[in-house]
Amino acid sequence: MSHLFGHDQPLSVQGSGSPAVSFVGSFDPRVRVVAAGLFAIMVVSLHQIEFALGAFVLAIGTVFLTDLPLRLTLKRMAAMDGFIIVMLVMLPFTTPGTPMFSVFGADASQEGLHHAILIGIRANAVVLMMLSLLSGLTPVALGHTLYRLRCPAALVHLMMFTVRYISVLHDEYHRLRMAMKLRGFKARNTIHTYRSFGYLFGMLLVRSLERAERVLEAMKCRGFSGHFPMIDQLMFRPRDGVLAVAFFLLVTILVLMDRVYVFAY
Amino acid sequence: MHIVDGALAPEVLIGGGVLAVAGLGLGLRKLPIDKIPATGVLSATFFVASLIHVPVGPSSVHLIMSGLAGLVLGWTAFPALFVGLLLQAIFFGFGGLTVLGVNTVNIAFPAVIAGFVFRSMVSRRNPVAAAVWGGLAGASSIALTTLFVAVSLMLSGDAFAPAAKLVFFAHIPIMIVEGLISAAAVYLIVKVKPELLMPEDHVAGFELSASAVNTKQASEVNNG
Amino acid sequence: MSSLINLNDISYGYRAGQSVLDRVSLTLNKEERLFIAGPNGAGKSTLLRILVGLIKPNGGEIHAFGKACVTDADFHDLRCRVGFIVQDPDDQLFCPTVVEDIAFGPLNLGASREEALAIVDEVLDQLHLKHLRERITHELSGGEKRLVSVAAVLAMKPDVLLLDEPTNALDEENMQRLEEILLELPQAMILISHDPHFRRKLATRTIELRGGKINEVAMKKCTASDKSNRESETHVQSLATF
Amino acid sequence: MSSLINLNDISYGYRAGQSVLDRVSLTLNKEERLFIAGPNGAGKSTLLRILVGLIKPNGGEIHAFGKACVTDADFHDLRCRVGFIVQDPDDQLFCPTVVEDIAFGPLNLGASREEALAIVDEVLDQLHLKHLRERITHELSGGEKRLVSVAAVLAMKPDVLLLDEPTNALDEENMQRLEEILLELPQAMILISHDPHFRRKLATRTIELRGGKINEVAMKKCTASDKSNRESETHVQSLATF
Ligand SMILES: Nc1ncnc2c1ncn2[C@@H]1O[C@H](COP(=O)(O)OP(=O)(O)OP(=O)(O)O)[C@@H](O)[C@H]1O
Ligand SMILES: Nc1ncnc2c1ncn2[C@@H]1O[C@H](COP(=O)(O)OP(=O)(O)OP(=O)(O)O)[C@@H](O)[C@H]1O
Ligand SMILES: [Mg+2]
Ligand SMILES: [Mg+2]
Repeated sequence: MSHLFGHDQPLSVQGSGSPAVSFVGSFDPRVRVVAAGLFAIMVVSLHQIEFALGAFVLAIGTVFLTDLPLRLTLKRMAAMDGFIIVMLVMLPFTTPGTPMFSVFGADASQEGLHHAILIGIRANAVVLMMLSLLSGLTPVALGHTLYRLRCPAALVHLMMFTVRYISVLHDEYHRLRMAMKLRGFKARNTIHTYRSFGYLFGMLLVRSLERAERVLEAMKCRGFSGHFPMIDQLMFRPRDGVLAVAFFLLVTILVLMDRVYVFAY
Repeated sequence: MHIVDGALAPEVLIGGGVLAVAGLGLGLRKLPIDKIPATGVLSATFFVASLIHVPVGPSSVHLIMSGLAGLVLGWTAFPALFVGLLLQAIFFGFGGLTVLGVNTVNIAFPAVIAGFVFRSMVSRRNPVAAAVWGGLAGASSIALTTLFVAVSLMLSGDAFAPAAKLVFFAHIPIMIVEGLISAAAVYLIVKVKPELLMPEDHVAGFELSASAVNTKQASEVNNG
Repeated sequence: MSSLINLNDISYGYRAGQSVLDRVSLTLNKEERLFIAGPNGAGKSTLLRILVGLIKPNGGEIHAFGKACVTDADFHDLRCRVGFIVQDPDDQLFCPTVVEDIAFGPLNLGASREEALAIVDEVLDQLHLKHLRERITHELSGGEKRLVSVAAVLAMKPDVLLLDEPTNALDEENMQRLEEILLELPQAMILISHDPHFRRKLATRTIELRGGKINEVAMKKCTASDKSNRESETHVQSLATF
Repeated sequence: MSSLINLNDISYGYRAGQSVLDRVSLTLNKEERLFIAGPNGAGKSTLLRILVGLIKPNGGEIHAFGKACVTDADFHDLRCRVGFIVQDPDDQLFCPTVVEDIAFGPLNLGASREEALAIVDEVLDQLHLKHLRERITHELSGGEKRLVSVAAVLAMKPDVLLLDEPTNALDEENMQRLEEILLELPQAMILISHDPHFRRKLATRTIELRGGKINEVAMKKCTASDKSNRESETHVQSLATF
């Protein structure tokens, strides 16, 4: 799929051969995946803007320890913010509380504004930290990682097959779409357009089911009897342990201070 | 349609997570090991659907096609759609990690429900009737999804109520478009490869009858 | 002027630093059947994709039907007049039935449903494919798919045809049908093919793309480079001895 | 006896009334490279799928390695000794990385993880593909995919190889590689190919499947049935008029 990702919008530089790994990329992916999850849970439970900002700064700091292309990462963040902006703008006006200012007769409350800003910062902190911690991790490596983290094997294998065939099917889609374009097709708001897209997707489904049948046949031809191999080279070294402990402490302290702060007032 | 990290109340996040794990468990139980390749390839197809943009009014949206996923995959739509959301969350930064459970429930449950409700009607042989029901399945699964999204927002605080309403009404054109596209897709599938929309046991029966035909034919050959 | 399409100094590379096409120029005249030969990966398909605007070249100009093509709208108009038959017919046929697939092009050009159906019947008649009208595209044989994909493009009444390896995976019989059909068509066309025999039968001119450059190949030279050449020459001689 | 595989009077149709194969018999002997030619849709791929038990024939018998194959268990054993390289390498390479994919077969045969990895290295060495070991399968080029799928099948140390159109979409260079690899292999094999050149280079025997029946084709005739065939026939006729 990294081909697709490269095709679409490359998230990180994924050269074949031996790419130079960044500082973050040099740790065991298991630690990185768990850390990203932990960070997300902790940040979501922060209540104070100050500490949420702290988490956000932490995430920005981490970005500089990776080889994420800055411009692209920013574009992604902007896309996500565009997603939630409407909700954030509405919040101050719909939350009851101390009025602060009013627009067209609608009162904006201080509490509402506070809540909106908090949500904005938390969302950005989580996504940014996740993108940096998991930078350079291929979907395949993610699968291996989840497998070693004891996710159900069926789910991991399902994910591996999905990852394997996304690029094949995306190419197929692309070729069909080009052929449509070559016959003067232009996407408009017409029934003809929607019917054509329906046919396109239906055909894609039919073709992929036939492919699935062929894949299963090929597997049987190689003696498949209900077992998938998983061969990876994940290694847990002392420095991974150090990172895990340090990260855990940092995030816990952040949350504890957040709570103490509430308590103190 | 994705909710982002940091907006929902912790109770909603946890509730969503628990429901998602339950759904995943059920879905995986219905997934024998030799169905994994087929489910994976179809899951990839639905992932590709989310990369297809169609025009709606002056703007454009990407397809979801969860109704069709429910029709084709049944309960296994749950893990299949989860995998897609997981990959999107991690590699595209869409949605987030803590809301993964909520997002999965919001998209996969409507798919499974639409699949159950409409499957028997869609697996009829008449392509036009099947297309109408398929369209309804597509539209209603999006409608349910937006409803679920609205509910998860409302549960996180009354202040979200207007936003929730806005989400619902803003998605009405998308429901219609998804319905039309699903209808056309079902029409094509019923014409080209109706097995794709057969309920499980029907497929087994289909294969059985096929082999019965084969043996019958073979014995005729022997007789003649 | 009789030139339909003009490519001027086209350069292209998929990646920075790569050079697939290097200042390629090409002219298609009226009633010509121009063949492009060349090894795998020489950039033949790329050149056709640039011609119809699916890829933007890094440099160069494209003129078609006496007009320069620059914007997307220009290329959309061009695609409505130039029929492109892609390499794999499976990629082209995506509608459930043959009649719907052939009607797709005319509908895109703004024809009404009745007009489109009339065109479908006309084209199927022209190619003697009436018996396939109601068939499901997905169940056609490879050869039938290819012929239907030609019909689908002809239904748009193009002024120029582009065919990318139309003889791939065709058996003798379907190949023969295709040759006959193409020979009867009045349109100018550009064809890509690795098959020297096919080339000899249809080409009015052949060019070779190699190392990003175009070489004009004289008709004689072209036939001399194929394998069955000696037979045919002997054949000509044997006829000559009558 | 030196015959490895024996098909006897195999008949098959996908639908009732359809007859794709009609009492087809076929023998593969030791050290043979048997080519199956024939037009599109003649049933060549179907025949191979029946041979390895993916489809049950309507009638006929299959013997392999001196044993009749009837039950699913028989065919499972047969598939462990017969390596089938399918038409589209994307269907065959379903594991995420090259090393996992090649280890898939040996692991199914009961090898331990270490043994499997040893076999992987050995096979990659044999085919000079060591540099691809850690690559992700879907990022390989078409030619590399084909070569890896050959490696994956060889890793099972099969006694017989079946190859369905292995040269499809290969360019000169990879074709050459494949030819060399196949010529060096000691195994008996059955190959399907439309490419007369490839056939001529490798075949020790060629048969043609047409209308559900098999015709033995003599070596000479085989080369005559390639693309230059039509000329040579005309040639013969023109000679005959003398
Ligand atoms: N989408 C793409 N991305 C990157 N490189 C590409 C792409 N398509 C083609 N290429 C490269 O560009 C070059 C020219 O490819 P093209 O398909 O035009 O060749 P061709 O002459 O049509 O070959 P063939 O005879 O095999 O069809 C090749 O080296 C190919 O690897
Ligand atoms: N899964 C299937 N269901 C129904 N019919 C099929 C199926 N697979 C193949 N056929 C039909 O069976 C016949 C033989 O097909 P097969 O794929 O064996 O031909 P082939 O000789 O391999 O052709 P090619 O040279 O095109 O690969 C064809 O008429 C085809 O349409
Ligand atoms: Mg090409
Ligand atoms: Mg075949």
